[in-house]
Amino acid sequence: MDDRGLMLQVDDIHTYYGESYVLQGISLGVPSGTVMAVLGRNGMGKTTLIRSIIGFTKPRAGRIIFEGRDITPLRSHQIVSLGIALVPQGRRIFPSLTVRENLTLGEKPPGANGRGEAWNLDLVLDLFPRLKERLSNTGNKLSGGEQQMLAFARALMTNPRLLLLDEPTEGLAPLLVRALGDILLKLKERKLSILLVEQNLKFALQFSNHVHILNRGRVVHSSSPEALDKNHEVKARFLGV
Amino acid sequence: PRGDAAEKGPIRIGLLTSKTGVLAIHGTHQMAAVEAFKDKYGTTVAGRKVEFYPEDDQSKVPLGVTKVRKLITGDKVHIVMGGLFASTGYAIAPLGDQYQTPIFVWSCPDDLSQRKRYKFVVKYFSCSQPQHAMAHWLRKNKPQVKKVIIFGPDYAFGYESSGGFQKVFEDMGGQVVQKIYAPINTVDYGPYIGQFRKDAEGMFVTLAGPQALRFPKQYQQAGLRDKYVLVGNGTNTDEFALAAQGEDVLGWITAHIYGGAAYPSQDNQEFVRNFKKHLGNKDPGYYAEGYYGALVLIYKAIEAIKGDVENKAKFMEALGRTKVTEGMPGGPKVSDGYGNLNTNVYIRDVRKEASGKLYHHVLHVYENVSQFWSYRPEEFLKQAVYDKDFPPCKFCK
Amino acid sequence: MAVIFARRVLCLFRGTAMNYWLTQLFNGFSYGALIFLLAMGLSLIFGVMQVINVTHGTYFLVGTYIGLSILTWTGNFYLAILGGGLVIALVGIFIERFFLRRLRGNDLGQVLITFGFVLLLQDAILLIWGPDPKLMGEPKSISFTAHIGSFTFPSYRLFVIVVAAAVAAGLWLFENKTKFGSAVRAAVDDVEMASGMGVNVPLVFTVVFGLGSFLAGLGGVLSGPWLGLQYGLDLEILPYAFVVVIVGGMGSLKGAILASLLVGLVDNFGKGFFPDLAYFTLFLPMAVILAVRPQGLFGRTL
Amino acid sequence: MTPAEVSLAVESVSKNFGGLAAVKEVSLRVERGERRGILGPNGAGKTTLFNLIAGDLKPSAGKILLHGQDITHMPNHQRAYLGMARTFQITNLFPNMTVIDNLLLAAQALDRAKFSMFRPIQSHEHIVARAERALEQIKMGDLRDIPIKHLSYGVQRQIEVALALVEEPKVLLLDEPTAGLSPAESAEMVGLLKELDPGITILIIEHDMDVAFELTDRLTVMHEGSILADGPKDEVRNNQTVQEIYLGYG
Amino acid sequence: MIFELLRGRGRVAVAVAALVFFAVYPWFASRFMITVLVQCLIMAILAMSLDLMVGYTGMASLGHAAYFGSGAYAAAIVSVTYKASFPEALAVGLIVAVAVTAVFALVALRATGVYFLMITFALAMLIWGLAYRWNSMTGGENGIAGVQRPSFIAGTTTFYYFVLAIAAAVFVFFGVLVRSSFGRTLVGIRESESRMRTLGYNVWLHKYIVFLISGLFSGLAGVLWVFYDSLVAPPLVDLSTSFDALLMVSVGGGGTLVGAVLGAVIVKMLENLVNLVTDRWLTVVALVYITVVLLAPQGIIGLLRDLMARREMNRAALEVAGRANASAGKEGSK
Ligand SMILES: Nc1ncnc2c1ncn2[C@@H]1O[C@H](COP(=O)(O)OP(=O)(O)OP(=O)(O)O)[C@@H](O)[C@H]1O
Ligand SMILES: Nc1ncnc2c1ncn2[C@@H]1O[C@H](COP(=O)(O)OP(=O)(O)OP(=O)(O)O)[C@@H](O)[C@H]1O
Ligand SMILES: [Mg+2]
Ligand SMILES: [Mg+2]
Repeated sequence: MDDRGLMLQVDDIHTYYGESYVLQGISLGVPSGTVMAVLGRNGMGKTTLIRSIIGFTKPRAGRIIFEGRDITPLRSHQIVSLGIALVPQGRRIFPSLTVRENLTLGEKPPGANGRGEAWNLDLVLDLFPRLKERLSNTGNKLSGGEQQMLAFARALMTNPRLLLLDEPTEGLAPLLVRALGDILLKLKERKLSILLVEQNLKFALQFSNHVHILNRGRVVHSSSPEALDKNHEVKARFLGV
Repeated sequence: PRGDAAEKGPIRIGLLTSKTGVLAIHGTHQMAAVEAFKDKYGTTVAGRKVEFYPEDDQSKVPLGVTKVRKLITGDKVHIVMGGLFASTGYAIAPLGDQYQTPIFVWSCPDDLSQRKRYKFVVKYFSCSQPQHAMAHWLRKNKPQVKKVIIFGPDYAFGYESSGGFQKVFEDMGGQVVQKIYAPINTVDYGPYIGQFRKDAEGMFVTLAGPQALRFPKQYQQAGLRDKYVLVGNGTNTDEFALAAQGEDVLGWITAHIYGGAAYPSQDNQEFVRNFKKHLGNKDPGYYAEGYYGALVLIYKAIEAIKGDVENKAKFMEALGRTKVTEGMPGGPKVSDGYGNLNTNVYIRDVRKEASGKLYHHVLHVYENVSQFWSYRPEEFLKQAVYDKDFPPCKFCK
Repeated sequence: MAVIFARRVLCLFRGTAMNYWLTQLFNGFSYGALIFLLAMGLSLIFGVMQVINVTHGTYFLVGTYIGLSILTWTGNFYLAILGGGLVIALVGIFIERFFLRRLRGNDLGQVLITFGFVLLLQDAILLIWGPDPKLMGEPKSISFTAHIGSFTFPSYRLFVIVVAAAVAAGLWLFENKTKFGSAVRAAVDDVEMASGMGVNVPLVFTVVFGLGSFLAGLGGVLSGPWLGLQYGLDLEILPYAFVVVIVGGMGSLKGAILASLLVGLVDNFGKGFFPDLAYFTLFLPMAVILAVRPQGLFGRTL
Repeated sequence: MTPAEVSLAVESVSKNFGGLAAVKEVSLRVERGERRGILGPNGAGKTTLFNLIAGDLKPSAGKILLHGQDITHMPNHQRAYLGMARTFQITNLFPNMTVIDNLLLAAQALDRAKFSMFRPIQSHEHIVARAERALEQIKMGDLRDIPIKHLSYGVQRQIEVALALVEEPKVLLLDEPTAGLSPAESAEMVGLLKELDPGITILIIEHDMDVAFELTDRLTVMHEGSILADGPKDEVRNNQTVQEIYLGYG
Repeated sequence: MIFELLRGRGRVAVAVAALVFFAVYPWFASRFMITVLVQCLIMAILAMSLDLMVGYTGMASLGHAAYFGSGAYAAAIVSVTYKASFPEALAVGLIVAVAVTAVFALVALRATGVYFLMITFALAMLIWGLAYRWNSMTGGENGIAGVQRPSFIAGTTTFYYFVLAIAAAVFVFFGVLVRSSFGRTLVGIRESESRMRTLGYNVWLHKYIVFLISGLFSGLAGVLWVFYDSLVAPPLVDLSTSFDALLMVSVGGGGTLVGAVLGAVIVKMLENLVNLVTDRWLTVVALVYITVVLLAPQGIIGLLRDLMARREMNRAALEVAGRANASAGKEGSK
């Protein structure tokens, strides 16, 4: 943890896809035990931000610091082993693995900072009983929402200290969206830090401690969720609502 | 009229062989034989320089054709010599007539000097030629072997070798009771060995290339060593494989146009000495001897026409009436007028020196053997070429 | 054809028929065991990494030569088996690490480059060991001809069966007692996401490739005293391995075992009953199986 | 007014995956020009039902009629000729082709021109015109020549819908058309769909209630493979069970 | 595809240069080099037909030796055994090749991806098995020798021009085909079959048609080969021929047609010429393949395309990407 109590610190990163310049200098921090929401319209670079943190697309400049350690040069699997987990956009379930294999693939005991009870197969399945019924199905034979649950559950199984969520409510039925919100609150209690990318504004405002808005690869607004909710100009300008 | 040899430039001889692929070993032996040949006969003949153009057919018949075409059209050779498979011989022979270029087929496709003769093709021997003698020897020396199984590779070379054996063997009262042909690239012989009839006393075996290595071992492992009297083609225990074959082939009897590296004739010993210098002290076998011998014959023919190889008809004619009595490791060769040579046939068995090294011991030499054996050529040519079903297997049930 | 078949079978049932069947069954089994060692590695590399590793047959052959060299130096056959396997594992790892890895996802490129290595290794054989065929002796303890009643069989083939069974058991444990299997398949499904789940993808691929190559090398050495060492054997034996992988289903252990035995037996009995159709009898059942189950007997449907 | 014409009829259709009955005896009648919402918890069988209607799966039992014609056993490409189009929940585009090429492929799908082996697509003017129109509809003119795989997820979702629209279908199946879209883009999508020819029959799977209520007239709620409720949207919204198992205001 | 980069005059210039080169080649090449180029051209036809499947439609076949070989064998059998004329042999060769394709395609099209690759391999081995063992028909290991060219193409140079004309026609035909609506459809199938199906394409039918076209032209290559070489034997239909064809496509670059031609020329030239220079030709050829793959994983044409694209479109790319960002955002209150 660094001196400001930040679990994750993104420090002026610039990310490109080939020639196209997508993240044009982004800085933000995620304090321990908070949910940090990142909002923005389609194609603004939210996913790219997540990809940069997890190491899929390395920034060309800037640093990413996790618990005081510079993880920018590390490879994805090393970054993950430090206690970061990802729920990617579009779910990216392993189609040829069964639900059980998907879940146990990255299974890890909680690290030194782990608090409370560790997640394991039983606990995760209690959270998503739907998955229990489909344990031996392969990943490609799940409904969209089931895949989304699996992606989330799969990330929990690694007992991370930082969770990167890229549109985790996409495709979930309303009841489940609420359930997911409750889970986020529980995780927060356990001092888990969460970086949440969302299109569901209501959800993001309800469950986050702080919000950033991304526009064309830059952070254009940053405030508490309540403040954003009241700021109709910013909402209209950058979110289109 | 201006017979000035130097002006015409060198004589170019194309050499077709297999330096890569399954038969690569034969290529190395043959190239060493060429070196040995140069040591003895030099690279000038009838006052003209000789250039050799070796080509690798990668052990593939169709590629051999391509390579011969390349030798003739690209390198403009005066004569092509080579072809490892009997099939290669059949495939390249038409090119001789097509391009009006002499081809000396080093291998043994029977029909090229029998029913399917080409104007521009001569060859070294016929596949069946030594095996007629083998059958004769077996009947004469081991009359108790009456029922015999034939086992060979499934293509011309196999059919012709064993056909020759069967013809003479049955004409002399023997019986071939089973004929099995296996593809040349068979890896596991288990399925074939399992079928051998138990009521036979002997086996006639022809093995080509890699078969010579795998079959004896697997035959031995199946515990058949002492079950049958085994005779066969000289290729079974050719020197190229002999060291690797080890005790598995001890006592095997084979017939071939070469007596083996240990055969004590002066010509042979000189050849063996020269050869060893070029191939890490290894013994030459028939594959090397044949290549060497064929080159000797080609030189003789060139000398006979005073180097005028540009006159192709004359050259062909000279090749067609060669008679060489000296310098041949395999003994005298005389053209038979059908594009083939009468030759010695050696009946050898495999023995072990005190040092443990295996060698061929010659049991008997049949001299001046014709491809028609003792049959009259006109009669002989009326029958079909030896084939999978000819002679028919009268005694197979 | 059916008539010929019936006649042959009848004929075989007379006289020494029982013996014949036993011998052929045993032959088929043992040859299947040898093919299994070759094909299992190919199946792993193929099914798991989706790399069509044409070099596999050549690994097998180079393994034999290395085994022979080790045998000549040390005189220990068992050391040769292990050593041949290990050296080939290293060769495989080297090729994966520095060449195949750069081409992930480019199927054709991978095929091409593995073909390049076929030629390279073949030339290496010519350079190092020369084109002479060689034979490898097996230890006396396993080189007798065993008799049970009137049924005889070479003990060496029995030894090969035992080794193949041990390898199969080992692989089964490896697959079922570790999470390795699913890590590998995950990496094949989605390299990026697998590393995002903490899978060290490069390591996983290296291990799979190493293991597959190891099996080829080991099988190669084992084949020495049986098939001999013959330049060119690699491409002759590769189709058998392909058939096993196709029929069994790519990446499936169960499939490889079953298909190897099937190939061994079909090859044996096919050559016995229809010597003229030797290859047809091998490839026809394969085509039929594929027409019905394109993914092979135990392949995963996707 | 003539009695409303039935555009799509599903008659006690079932689909089993091994032991699982993903769709159980579902019957539906959708009238021409109707906007029908399909709701239900995750895994209720909505996408499976779409797959059955579109022909990506064959039903284990039951019958499907399109404009009165039995299409139960018709391959899906033929259904397209009868005017059926769909979008996929999990984006399914031609990733290495540009946006316009994607649209062109859709535009020629029902045209005889697709078998033309000697004329390039671009030379068939009516096809090009159709594709360009669709491009305008989703307002992506400037993304025309960008390969799909270089676009963000949300943009790809929009093209997913555009591809189905190019064919000017009579029956349109939309599987979560606004999933992954930002509120702004989502609103645009709703606008676009509302402007479609009222003669088009549309079935929409949606988890976004606002979108569902805005776009549809009637709702069908599925649960564990069966239809739980079916009726005008307000009626369904107030249905006690629907609230409990789906919406979660209990 | 490379032609698409060279617009207008550039494209014409390249085409004319190629044509002139091929036309005058026999004037300065030896007879041997002419026959080598004949080989290249025949193989280019095979490679192009394979490219249509592999590069455009995404159906990687490891069994094209079967269609090539059945055309070759059929032509050889009727012309040697039944003394048929050249047109007859050509017709029979093509018919047999298409017939074999029509049957095999039914089986092979049940699978996709690697499975497809393996099934085509298995089916091709069947044809090889027949060629190798059906002695009475195919001559077994010996093959069939002595196929004669008719007098009008008997000479090396006339035969060269004959093959050149055919290869050029095939190139033009395929070039038009892949740019046509039908060709685009094939690429769509490569990219997503299920989407094509829902759009209203009969994917199976398209694949079947492509397979037949590919089989037909592979058969044509086979027939030409027989008349070039006057011999067919089992190695012509074994795995290595299928493999060679794939090599050609990937060396040149799949999905480009020109790549297939270039690949055929490179592979055949290497096979024919390297061993004239060195005994270590295996190593040389291997190194060439390995280097090509490493430096140009999408084939040589792919590499050229990348280089050109980078040079010419460097600035443009940046611009486009910028615009993409902007429009994807469709910022503000538009
Ligand atoms: N692989 C890629 N290659 C090139 N450009 C890309 C690639 N992926 C994304 N982009 C571009 O980068 C920009 C940002 O994309 P990103 O996926 O980060 O957006 P996003 O904010 O996550 O959008 P969405 O809400 O739609 O998921 C977009 O303009 C997109 O077109
Ligand atoms: N190919 C398949 N094999 C086996 N089970 C399947 C298959 N496809 C779907 N299923 C199962 O059938 C059930 C219904 O799936 P479906 O995709 O229709 O759900 P859905 O209603 O669309 O859900 P969501 O809202 O999450 O998309 C799920 O439980 C799913 O796991
Ligand atoms: Mg995103
Ligand atoms: Mg769904």
